Amino acid sequence: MRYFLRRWMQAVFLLIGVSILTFLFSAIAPGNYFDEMRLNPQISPETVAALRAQYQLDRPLPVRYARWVNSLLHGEMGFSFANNSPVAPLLWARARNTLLLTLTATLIAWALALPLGIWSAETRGRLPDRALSGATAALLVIPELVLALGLLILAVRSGWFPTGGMFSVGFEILSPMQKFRDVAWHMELPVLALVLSALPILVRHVRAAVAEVLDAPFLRAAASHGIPQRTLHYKYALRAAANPLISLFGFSLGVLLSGSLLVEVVMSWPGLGPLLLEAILARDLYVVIGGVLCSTIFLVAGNFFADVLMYWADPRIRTGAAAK
Amino acid sequence: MDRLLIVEKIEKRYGRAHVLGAKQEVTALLDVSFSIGRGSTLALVGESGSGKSTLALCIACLERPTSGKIVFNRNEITVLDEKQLREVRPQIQLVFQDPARSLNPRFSALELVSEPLLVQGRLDKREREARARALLGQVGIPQEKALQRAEEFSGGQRQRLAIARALSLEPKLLILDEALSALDCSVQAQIANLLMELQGRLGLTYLFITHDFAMAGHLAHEIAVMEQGRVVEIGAADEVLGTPNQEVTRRLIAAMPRLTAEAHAPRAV
Amino acid sequence: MISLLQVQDLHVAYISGAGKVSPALEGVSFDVLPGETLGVLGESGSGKSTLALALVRLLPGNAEIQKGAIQFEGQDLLRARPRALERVRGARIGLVFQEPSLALHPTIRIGKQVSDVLAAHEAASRAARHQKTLQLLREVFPADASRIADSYPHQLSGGQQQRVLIAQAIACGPSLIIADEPTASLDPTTQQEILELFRMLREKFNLSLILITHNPPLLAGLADRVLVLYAGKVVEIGPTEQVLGSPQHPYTHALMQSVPPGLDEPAKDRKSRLRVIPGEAPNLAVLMNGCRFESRCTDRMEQCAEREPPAVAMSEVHAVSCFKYGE
Amino acid sequence: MIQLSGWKRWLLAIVVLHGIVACAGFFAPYDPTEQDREHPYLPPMRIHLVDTQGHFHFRPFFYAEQLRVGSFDQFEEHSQQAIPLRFFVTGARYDLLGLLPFRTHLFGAEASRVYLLGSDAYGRDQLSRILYGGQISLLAGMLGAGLTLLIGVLIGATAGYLGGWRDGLLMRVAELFMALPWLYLLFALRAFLPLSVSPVQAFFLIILVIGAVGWARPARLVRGVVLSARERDFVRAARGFGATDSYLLRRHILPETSSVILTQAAILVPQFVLAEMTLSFLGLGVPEPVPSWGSLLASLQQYSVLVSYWWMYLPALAIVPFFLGYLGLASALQQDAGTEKIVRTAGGSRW
Repeated sequence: MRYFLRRWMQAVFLLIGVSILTFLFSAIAPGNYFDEMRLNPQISPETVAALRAQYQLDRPLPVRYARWVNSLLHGEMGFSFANNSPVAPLLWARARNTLLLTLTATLIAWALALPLGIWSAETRGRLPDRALSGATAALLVIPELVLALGLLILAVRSGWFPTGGMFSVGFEILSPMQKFRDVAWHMELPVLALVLSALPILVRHVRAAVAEVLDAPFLRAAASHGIPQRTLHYKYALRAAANPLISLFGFSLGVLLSGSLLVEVVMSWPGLGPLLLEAILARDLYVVIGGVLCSTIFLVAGNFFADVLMYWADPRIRTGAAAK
Repeated sequence: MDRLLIVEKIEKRYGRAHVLGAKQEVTALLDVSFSIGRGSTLALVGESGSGKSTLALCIACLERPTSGKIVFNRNEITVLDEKQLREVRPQIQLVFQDPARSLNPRFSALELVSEPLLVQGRLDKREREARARALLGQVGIPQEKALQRAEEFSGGQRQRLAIARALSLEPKLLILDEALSALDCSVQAQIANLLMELQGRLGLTYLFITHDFAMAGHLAHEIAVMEQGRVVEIGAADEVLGTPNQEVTRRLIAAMPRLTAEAHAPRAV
Repeated sequence: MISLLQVQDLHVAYISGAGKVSPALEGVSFDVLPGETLGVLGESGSGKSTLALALVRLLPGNAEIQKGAIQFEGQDLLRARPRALERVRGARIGLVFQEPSLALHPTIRIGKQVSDVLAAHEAASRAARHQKTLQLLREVFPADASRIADSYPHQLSGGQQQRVLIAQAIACGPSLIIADEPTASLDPTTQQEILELFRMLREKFNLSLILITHNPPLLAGLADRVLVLYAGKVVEIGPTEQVLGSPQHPYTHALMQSVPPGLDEPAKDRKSRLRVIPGEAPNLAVLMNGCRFESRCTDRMEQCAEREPPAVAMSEVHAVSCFKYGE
Repeated sequence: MIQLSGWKRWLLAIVVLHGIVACAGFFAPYDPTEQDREHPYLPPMRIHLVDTQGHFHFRPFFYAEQLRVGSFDQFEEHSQQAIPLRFFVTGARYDLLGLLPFRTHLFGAEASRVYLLGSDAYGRDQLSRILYGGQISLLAGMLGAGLTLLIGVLIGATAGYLGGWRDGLLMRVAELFMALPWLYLLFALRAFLPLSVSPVQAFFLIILVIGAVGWARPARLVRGVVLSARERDFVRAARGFGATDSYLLRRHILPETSSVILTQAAILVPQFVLAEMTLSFLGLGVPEPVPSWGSLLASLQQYSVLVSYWWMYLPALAIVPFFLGYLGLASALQQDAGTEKIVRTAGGSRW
């Protein structure tokens, strides 16, 4: 239990750290929403000053941070000047969509990467391994921006996929089943882009982890006891490779969250990506901070989940031998 | 007899601070005292985890004992600061168990052996090379191999290189930390002979750390037996081997593999 | 008596990525009788570990068995199918490795790892396997078998881990155990305990044992016969007392001389120099015509550099490959 | 023939690719900002060897393009007007490698402009813009990677060598940076910096942002190597004969990190080229009219461009050979180091 307590504390400290860090950067940043406003001749300088005072942007940094934490505790996460609304509800509506995309892509990518990676490791140096290595290398040199744009052009020219967005026109009047299918249809392209961009990395990591274990002395020892190959590969090798694979899970979530940000913008999926971009262009400070924090929460949660898996899979952690 | 090294009641504890828990302490050495006469060999025998290597690091001034004092060549070295220690260290040299790890694989034999001279700023480049070549000759490394890199040598030759490097600063005390343990029997014998020859020629003092009582008996004048961070028995080699006082010593001696079959229970055929 | 294991003219070589062949074993022949202990004595580079792995066909991918035959209980293991090999490994031949800490799966309980070996070879109920596992562990841990069964490898000491490996090796009642430097990584007292365990199990289960080591004294009092490997070749084979006590091959002779004298010798002899073998072991990747030991040998003759010496029988049980004893 | 081993072959390929981009002025027929309002969105021209009469020409030629009758964006070949392609022609002035003023271009034509890869909305030559754009993107990537590695090695070596609480503190900060998905971090940093700036300012701003984002991972890797090197017996031995800290770092510890640093460089450069592309694509990078690979793609965000002008996608493909080169180099370096472990800790080619 001390293990979880420690991990939990680490996660909390991490979130506090990230929020302070982003605040610090925002403080150094020249310009904010009202500076852009000041350029607008229709708004008088007095109005701007009054607004600044109203949102207490003229107060020192610690005060602003305290106020922001306070509003966070009240479920608001600060105020969006551009949208004239608290940040949290804005974020939540978008974060759901980002999560939907990211989690679906994570599941599919892992479901494909595990068998492919093991197969590749098993046939090390032979044809299947070489073919897979070639394929992953080919995918690896196509960055997701290029991939997403390419898929979009394909969609536009072929008409097989919707060219963006999350819903068809007239979504509101569809039955629940139709709604589900409509969203699923809109998801196909962005998920495909995400899976294709994460897959080569995952396959390569899985292959490396399993291949390393296949060379381990304890597998040779087990083979010398006559334990059959199937048991060796699928029970002994996978269990021993569990550790790096689980930490890879947290890492893959980070990759997919970043990827999702870009894919959302390119394919106009109403997730955090477009919201964040708009906020940056409008210098809508608290939305940016909120968005960054939100993504950190996802990642930290994912890593916490990985820690739980690790605890369950590795007795060395359970018995505290890995404490050092 | 003139004692080159006197170790008095040294203790070494490692503390490990913990974020949530209390501070854990591990005692590696407890009340260790002994001395070595100039030009003689003391063997320090014990099983793994008995604190032998920690003791070696403390004497070589690479770790500071928590308490106690070490007198080397009539100087108390436990009170010196880092800068003064740098002056003392060249006089006490260490040879490690695994030469593959104690020699930087990127260096050539010549670079390895002349490195201490370079660090100490002794001699100029040509003199350093001449001195290094002479040292290589002393430990039996053929001159034509002087430019090979460490990883191209065999285990025994690497240990010869490590000894040559240790000798380059003309130390008074050589600490051999399991220096023979990783080697094959025939190579062990070669290095053991080399060590005896060097001692005779240069008047070196050895602290020979080992778990092998046979080699300790062969090389050492005195033997100290360690267990769990303490020296439990110390005396002339023949006395310790012939009339062991302590249970550990007897156990270790009994565990010595012997060539003569009678030493073991005869086997029913 | 009919031999349990008969190795004939075994040749093994490692092939580097660039296709360079360096032989590891050349023309190795020997046999092991039922219930007999054969000591294999060799220094690093002699091919002794290669021999252990070759006997059960577990060599790494870059090694190749070039020719020879390994007859074991009536079948040639070099020509056996993979399934047949799986039935031999672990069931008829048990292996014990040098580094026990690396030879156990780090995240599976000891009991499970032992019972997996049983499961691989015997169709028995889970409960029966569990009983048998505990019984096996009691053979090596008389005191606390059930606690050990519930432990993970990292919770055990090196000596305990080695005992577990031995339990695995004897699990299915094999007729032969091959132990490759089983005590090299252990402390001297633990070393003796493990050797004592081998001695006990050998009597109890009438096992044949191949004990591979670089340390001659380990074999005294344990091995019935000793086979000496030098640079991939058998240089001498014979009863332990003869090979260790009055070695005939110049290499064996010099090797025995270089072991520090025991405590039974007078002290003044102990402080004298050891007799050593000059020079270094040969590089096997370089082709050689004559005796492998020729360059380091004090008794070398003209023909030594030209031809390989054949094995000469000193007696019915003792053979030496050296020209000193005739052609 | 010199036999090049493993990674050196990849390095050569990368050097050649970068050489082409560095000498963009020579390989590009036109100045990247030069407009041709007569020919907006001109598709890539076809280069012919056989004319409409079936005659074979040794000199490649192309036909002048003219607006199709009744259309304002559809072009067709003007089959009467064959224009030969000329090599080593004199054209717009440029500075080779930013130093030597030159006028010679690899190819060009006299009577009309040649658009091998089509033109953009202002009739600017895509090929020239891709070549010049590469200079910005690649330079940003390399300088960013250099900055990142500098910070990373400095912090990593400090933490690893000093150990203790300083190590703890630095690594906690590194974890902070790694806890953020990298694109979010990039966005956040960019968000807090001024939006409307001159191209030169924007360029250095981007390098600064990119450099600040990625230092944590190399720092951790370097720290790990330094930490283990510090405990090596050969470092102990060197301390034993009186070596000072700076000598140990210089001669024994930092050389150990060289393979990690090289591999990281091969992984980071393409990553950061991509980072620059992403920012510019989203309009947060180097502004018009200076081309960069990212801003060249920005027009694809308009639906009409996406539908009608597929050649606007070509800049995206320009980076593929570069990525291939860097991937090959990284894998070869890792193979050289003999460990697949680095591959795993480095995490493929992206975070």
